[in-house]
Formats: sequence, structure tokens, C-alpha cells
Amino acid sequence: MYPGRRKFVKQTGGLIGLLLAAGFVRTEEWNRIAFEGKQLDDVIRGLGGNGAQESAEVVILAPEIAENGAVVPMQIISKLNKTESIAIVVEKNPNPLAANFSIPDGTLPDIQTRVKMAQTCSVYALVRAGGKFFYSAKEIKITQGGCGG
Amino acid sequence: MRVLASGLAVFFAGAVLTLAAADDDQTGRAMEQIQKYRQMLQDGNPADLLEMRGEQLWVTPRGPSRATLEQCDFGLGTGKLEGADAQLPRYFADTDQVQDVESRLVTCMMRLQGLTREEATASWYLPDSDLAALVTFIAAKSKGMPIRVPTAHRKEARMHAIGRELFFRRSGPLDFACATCHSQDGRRIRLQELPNFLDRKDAQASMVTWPAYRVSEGTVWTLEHRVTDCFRQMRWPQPEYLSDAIVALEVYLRKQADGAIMDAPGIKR
Amino acid sequence: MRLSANAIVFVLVSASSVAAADKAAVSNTEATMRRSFSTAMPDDWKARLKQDEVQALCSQYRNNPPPKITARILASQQRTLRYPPGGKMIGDWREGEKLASIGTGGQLSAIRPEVPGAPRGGNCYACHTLASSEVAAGNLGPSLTGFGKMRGTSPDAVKRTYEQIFNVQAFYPCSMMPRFGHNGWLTPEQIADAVAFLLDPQSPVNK
Amino acid sequence: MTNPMKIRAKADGAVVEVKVLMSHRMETGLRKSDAGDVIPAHYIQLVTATYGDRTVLSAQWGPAVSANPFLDFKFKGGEKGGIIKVTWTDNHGESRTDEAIIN
Repeated sequence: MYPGRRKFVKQTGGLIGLLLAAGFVRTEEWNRIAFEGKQLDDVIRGLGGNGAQESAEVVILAPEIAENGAVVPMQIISKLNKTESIAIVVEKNPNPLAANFSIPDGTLPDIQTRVKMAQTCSVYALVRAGGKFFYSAKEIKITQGGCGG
Repeated sequence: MRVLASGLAVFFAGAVLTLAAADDDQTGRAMEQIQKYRQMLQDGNPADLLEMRGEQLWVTPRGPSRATLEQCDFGLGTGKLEGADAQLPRYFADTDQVQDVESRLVTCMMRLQGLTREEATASWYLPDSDLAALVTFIAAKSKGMPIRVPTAHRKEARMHAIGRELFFRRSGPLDFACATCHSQDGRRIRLQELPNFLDRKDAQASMVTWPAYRVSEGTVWTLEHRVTDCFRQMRWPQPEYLSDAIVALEVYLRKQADGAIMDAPGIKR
Repeated sequence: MRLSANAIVFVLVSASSVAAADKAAVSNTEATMRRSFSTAMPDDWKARLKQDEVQALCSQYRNNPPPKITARILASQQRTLRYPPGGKMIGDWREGEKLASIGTGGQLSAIRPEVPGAPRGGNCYACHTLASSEVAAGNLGPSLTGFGKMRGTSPDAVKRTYEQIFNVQAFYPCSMMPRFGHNGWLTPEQIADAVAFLLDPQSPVNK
Repeated sequence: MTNPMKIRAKADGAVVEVKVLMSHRMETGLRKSDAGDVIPAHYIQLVTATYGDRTVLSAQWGPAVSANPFLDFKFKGGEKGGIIKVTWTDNHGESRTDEAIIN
């Protein structure tokens, strides 16, 4: 599995310390529990919530069909007030949480990135706003392209 | 009896048409979504990262001679890269050979940097290899320039003729040739559109975007890599890197795309 | 009159010089092929580069052979047809459906060796629409959706379908489709399964 | 060894749009090499973007972010000529910072 946090700190303490001093890195720790969750609910709990409400104010812009599961582009926009974070959760990946973005004041709740999808399934955009969790879902088909081998 | 038979034929034909139309609808919608997918990838091509590394490698002294590649001649004069790739492959008098960009690069790595052929080519196919980085950098220097593959020299003309012959050459346990998949309009393997290299527009659209970042591979493939992998898919053995069979096919394919404006590196499935 | 006679002579001369040029190109191509692959390859790898008569003719005529050659290929390929032991030419459509989706098997590559144990399939979906539920179907070949609805499962329909998959060129010389049985890519039993996938009323191809 | 990022930052009125490409394999730890060995997980876990002393984005990533990650975000209050800095840190503890001028 992933190297533990302790090993992580030991290897790079000096570097991280320098970066911290320079103000480049926040003192946050990688959220192992959320990233190792196997279900959407595990992920929500890992991110500090209990349950989420479906909301049309969370928008997923993505193609319905991806030519390759290794790179699935998507844009997530939250129209909810006080959006604090945006997470991308891929239902049928071995570890569904792909990414979690913290949105500080002054940054738009509008993120584009690309994720891997192991197979056709739903993608959830999970937004924390005003301390509560909201989500919307979109099914994305992964096609088998090319010669098949 | 005859009337009945032809009536039946019409009935069957009608059934086929309906099915075909339903298939087209579904496929058309799928293709639309795939276009959207590709559109979203256009801005932010990771090949740009390899291009940056290629630029660095170009000016870094390497090999036993501790020399850079800046004196390499790609056919337009020593060190001149602008537009050079758009005119490759071509004949080089100093090697008495028709060479593509990769073959020429290896010549320079050997002559300028003192590397052996084995050292220069050992990792050509590995993700983000030095060769792929350099080829990406060199190709990007032809952005906006038209493809003009020369065929005036006897050896160039010969390679062109061989490339055309190879394009149609069927063999192996699946009876495949390049032409099997690439000689008709509007064809697909599954949902993957296939360029028809007998058609100028298709050949142009395909050729101007090699080398390309392949999202399925997570790295840039050169045109040699692409052709080599087509051989694998045809269930042929693997050709030697930089071999004449590959270069001849490149001459033919890029000649088919004559005049198209280079836009490499591209991004493809 | 005189003019047209000249024209005929001209056509004859140019046709023969084109043929000579073709011959030179072909022999150049074969020489190029020989020096473009490692001589250290195993013999069964080398064998895949050697053309049989049909492959050579179809290459030469760009898959559009003249009538005489067409007849020659038809005759030679008809003689290649072989049948499963026991003569059962229609098998299990479920197995056939699996074969239709498998695009792996039989790849030779030093830089990308095949995953050990990768199954060998017919990869029918690469080129044909079959079950209409599969969106990702290619179109190099015709749509085969509903193939069995029109043909039924009479012994003639089964035999004809089997033979065409076994060696398509026994019917359509220089077809783009692989000669799956003749080339030993699929076994007669596997071809029988593919026949079932196409013809069986229970197969999703006919639903 | 790490390779440079490609960062583009463009001011459009009050909003600065930042586009970042990072050079990273983003190995999941689930893939096998041709020889059949598991390729160890190697992926970016933390990403931070700063404008002056202000953090304009921070993110935590798992191995499901695509290889050679692309990121696009927008913030208010940035000015032409200002500098945007992006730092990533991966699960091996490797880290890299690059910067770009807003134009």
C-alpha cells in the first residue's frame, strides 16, 4: 500500500519544512481514510460528513462517452453559496475518491481535471458548502477503442 | 412466384435498412459524445511537457563527446529546425540513405555525441524516452508549416514506391495489410475512426498530428512507434527500429498528406 | 483509324511497362521487408511475413482481382474448407459472443510482449455490428444484426455461414476479412460457436 | 528526478484562469509490468497554488487522477504581471514547485 505518513515525513521532513517556512505547503495531511473508502458513504464520512443531499446546483460537465478510461476530462461547477470543497468520486474505481479540492475565499467553485475510470459507472461530484454535503451524479461510458488488443 | 420472391426480397431489404438506421442513430450519438471528449482534451496536451524536456535535451552536452545536438542537420542546414520535420523523410547524402526524423536524430547522436547506435536507440519505445522527447520538440518546430516530402531523388522515389507497395501488402495469420483498415472512407474499428490514407484529407488530418500524446498510453508516441504497433496488431513480427520498411511507409503516408499544415504534437486516443 | 491504332499500341506499351515497374516495386518491397526484420527471429515469426499465393495476388491487384484471378482464388480456396469432427457446425452462441469481443491473442512484439495466457478471439465487434446492445461496434464489415432472422438455422444456412467464416475467400476473393479457419486462427469448434452467435434465435444478434 | 510543470495564467477582467500540466506517471499500484511484477504506486497527493502569500487552491489527490495531470481553476483578485506558484508533493515525498507570470 501507500507509504505511511511517518515514512513520508522522515524522507522529506527537511524539504517539507523548508517549503512550509516558505509558505508553499499548508500543514494539511493527506486524507488516507477518505481515499481508502470503498463506497460513496465511506468517502463522505472520511471527508467529515454524514450523508449528502442531491443537488441540481452541482454541475458535472463531461462527455457521456469516454474514448479511453485512462483520461476522462471533467469540469465541476458548484452554484451553492459558501462552497468549501469539491470532490470527484468514481463509483466503481477500486478507491472511488479521485480528488478533493479545497476552495478558499476568492477562488471560483469551478474546477477542471482528468481522472481514470476503471469501467463504465457513475461519477459523483461531492460538494461541501456551509458545512453540509451535496452531490450530483453522471454516468460516463467507457468504450473499448482501437484494435482491442 | 416470382412476384412473391421479389416481394420478400424487398421485405428483407426493408428490415435491414431499418436496423441500419437504428444503428446509425445510436452510433451517431456516441460519436458526438466522443467528439466532445476529444474537444475537452485539446487544451492541455501533456505532450507539451515532453516537448519542453526535448528542448532541454537538445542543448544539453551528452555522450562521450559531451556535445549537444545543436549542430544536427535535418535537411535544411546545420541546426535549422524550423520546418525541417515537415520535409522528412528525405535523402541525406552523408549517409546515402532516406531517413525519417528518428533515424536522422540517431545519426546525429552517433556522430555528434559519440554514442553507439545501441546506446542511442536502447530505450526509444519506453514512456517519455529521450528520443520521443527530442522528436516531439523537433516536430513542434514545424508547427504551421506545410508537409512537403521530397521524392525527386532516385532513392526517395524508390522508397515512396516501396511504401505504397507495403501499404497493400497482405500477410500473416489475419491476412492483413495497412490497406485492410485504411483504404475506405468513414470506417471504424469499434468506435475508433480510421483514416483512409488513399484520401488526401484523411491522410492530412492524421499525419499533421504525429508525434502525439496517446491517452491510452499516457505518453507520446512517434510515428515509428505508431507504425510498429500497427504491425503488432496485424500480428506481424516487430520490425527493426529505423528500418527501411517503416521509413518507406512513412514516405508514402506523408506524401499522401502533402501540403497539410503541421500541428504536432497532437493528442489522440 | 490510324490514330486509334497508335493509341492501342501506346496503351499496350504503357501497360507492359507499368507491369514491369510493378514487378520491380514488388521485388524491391520484398527485399526491403527482408532487411527490416531481425534475422534472429524464430522461424514461426518469419513465416508470418511470407505471403501465400492468395495474399500475394490480392496485394498485387489491390484487392480487386480481374475475373480470371477471381476464378482461380475461388477454386483454390473452396478446396481448403474443413469441418469440425462429427460435422457439428453450430455450437454455443454464448461462447461465440465471447469470441466476438476478444481482440487479443497471437501478438508478436519484443517491446510489448503479449500478456501470458491472453485468450485468442475473433474480435468480430472490431468490424461488425452484432448484438444491437453493443454500441462500440466497428463498420469495416457489414452490420450482422439480425443475421439469423433472415437465414434461419437450416443445414444449408449453417453450413454456408460456417464455411464463410472458415475461409471467406472461398466466396469473396480478396475480401478484407481474415480466413479464420484456413489460417488456423480459430478452431472449427470456435467457428461453430461463432455460427451459433450469428444464427441461434436465442442469440442477442437476433433479439 | 522531477520535470517542470507547464503553467499558464491569464487575467480576464477580475478573474485569473490558471491551467497547469504536471509531469507525473501517477501510478496506481494496481498495474503490472510486462514481466508480471506489480508497479509500485507513485502519485501526487498534495497540490497547492499560491498567489503572493495567499493560497488560491489546495487539493488532495489519489492515484485515480490521470497521468500527467491537468488542472484548470479560476480565482479573483489576481493581476497581470503577478506570479502564481504551484507545488505538488507525491507519495514518495518528492516535491516540485514551478511558477508563471499572469498575463
